[in-house]
Amino acid sequence: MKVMLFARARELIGIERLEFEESMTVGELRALLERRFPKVAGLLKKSAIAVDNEFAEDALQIPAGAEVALLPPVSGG
Amino acid sequence: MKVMLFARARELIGIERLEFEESMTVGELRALLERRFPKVAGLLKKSAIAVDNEFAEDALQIPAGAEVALLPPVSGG
Amino acid sequence: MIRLTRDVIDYHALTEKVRRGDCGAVVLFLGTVRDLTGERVTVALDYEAYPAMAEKKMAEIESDTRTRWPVGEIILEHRLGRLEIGDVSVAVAVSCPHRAQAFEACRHAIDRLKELVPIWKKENWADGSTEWVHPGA
Amino acid sequence: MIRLTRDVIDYHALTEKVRRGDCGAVVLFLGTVRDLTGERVTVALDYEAYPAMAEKKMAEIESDTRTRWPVGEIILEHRLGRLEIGDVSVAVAVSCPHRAQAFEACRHAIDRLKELVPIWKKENWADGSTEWVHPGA
Repeated sequence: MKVMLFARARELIGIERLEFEESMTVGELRALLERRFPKVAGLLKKSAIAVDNEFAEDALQIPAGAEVALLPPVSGG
Repeated sequence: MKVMLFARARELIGIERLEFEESMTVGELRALLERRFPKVAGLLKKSAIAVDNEFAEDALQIPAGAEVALLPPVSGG
Repeated sequence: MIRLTRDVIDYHALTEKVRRGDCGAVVLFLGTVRDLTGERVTVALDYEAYPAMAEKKMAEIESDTRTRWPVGEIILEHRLGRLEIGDVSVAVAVSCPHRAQAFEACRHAIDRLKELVPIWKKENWADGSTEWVHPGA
Repeated sequence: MIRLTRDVIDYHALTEKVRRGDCGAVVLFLGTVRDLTGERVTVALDYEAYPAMAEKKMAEIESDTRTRWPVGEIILEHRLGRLEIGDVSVAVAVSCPHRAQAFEACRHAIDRLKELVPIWKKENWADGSTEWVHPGA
């Protein structure tokens, strides 16, 4: 799977897109990102995760090849 | 005083402006109009009376020289 | 700002006039002539006003709306005379710092205009007959 | 109809597109860039989107709004990139038979857009610093 990063999360991590080989749930991905990037842990807790352009719950098993996105609280409009 | 007529009231009475010499209250004017023009009595009961561009209660004594208007229910917009 | 006019309402110009750097929200309402009222087919409307009082009441609505919400700019404009299907009969443009204010202020202004301003419309039905519209009468 | 664009939003064209003979009411909402946020002075905003999902969510909001109100036409358009003070960042234009419907439908659409659509803005403050806006974070 690939994970797209946006806005402050992208700036703090300094990367636009992450790639992971392992299979995992949305909740496991959250935990992995928090461990890997502790400085965004606070923002992560407030962020949504989208899988293939849909908001996803922590229990969802991420399909192989899915496009995942880390969505900090939105501020459009 | 002069009394301006509008919309259906003007069409039914067939006159744009009435003139009265006597001094009277708004309520007395209503009664006078109902007697004089029985075919608009129903519309009159639903209409407002304005004195010098302000909605007026029946108790108001109409000042000499006032501009009075008979306002059927409005439908602008 | 308020205005009665017999010309086409240039709502684009009105909207530009209310835009301000200190207001993040603009709401524009347009009333337009519908082709149907219930089952009956309209071909045109004639709008008539008691002009002096209509302008006074519109100015009071502007002032009342400014008292209730932090309005940057507000413009109410109503057209008079013969209007055809789709024509804009009334426009209310409002700017405020935030969107809830702009929606509420615009809604309030058009609701009060329809309730208080001495303007009347006459339906010109497709069968050739005409009828003044007097709600509740 | 929904659209993301990097160009100036032509809200006049959008409003013309939603006008219909069977709709007596049009409501247009414009979000514009404010010069102040609290006490801080903004000079520009940068808008970024997750485009595929933003378009999907905007299309869902259009469809949800059409389900709830008798919408004639509805257009949601959001601008991306660098915007300066007074620029229009978002426009929502709605036509309905009656005005209460048009106000409610337009308000619903912009409220949902601000809640659900993955778009973010970055403040460019007058002191040269920048800050992504993430409400509640």
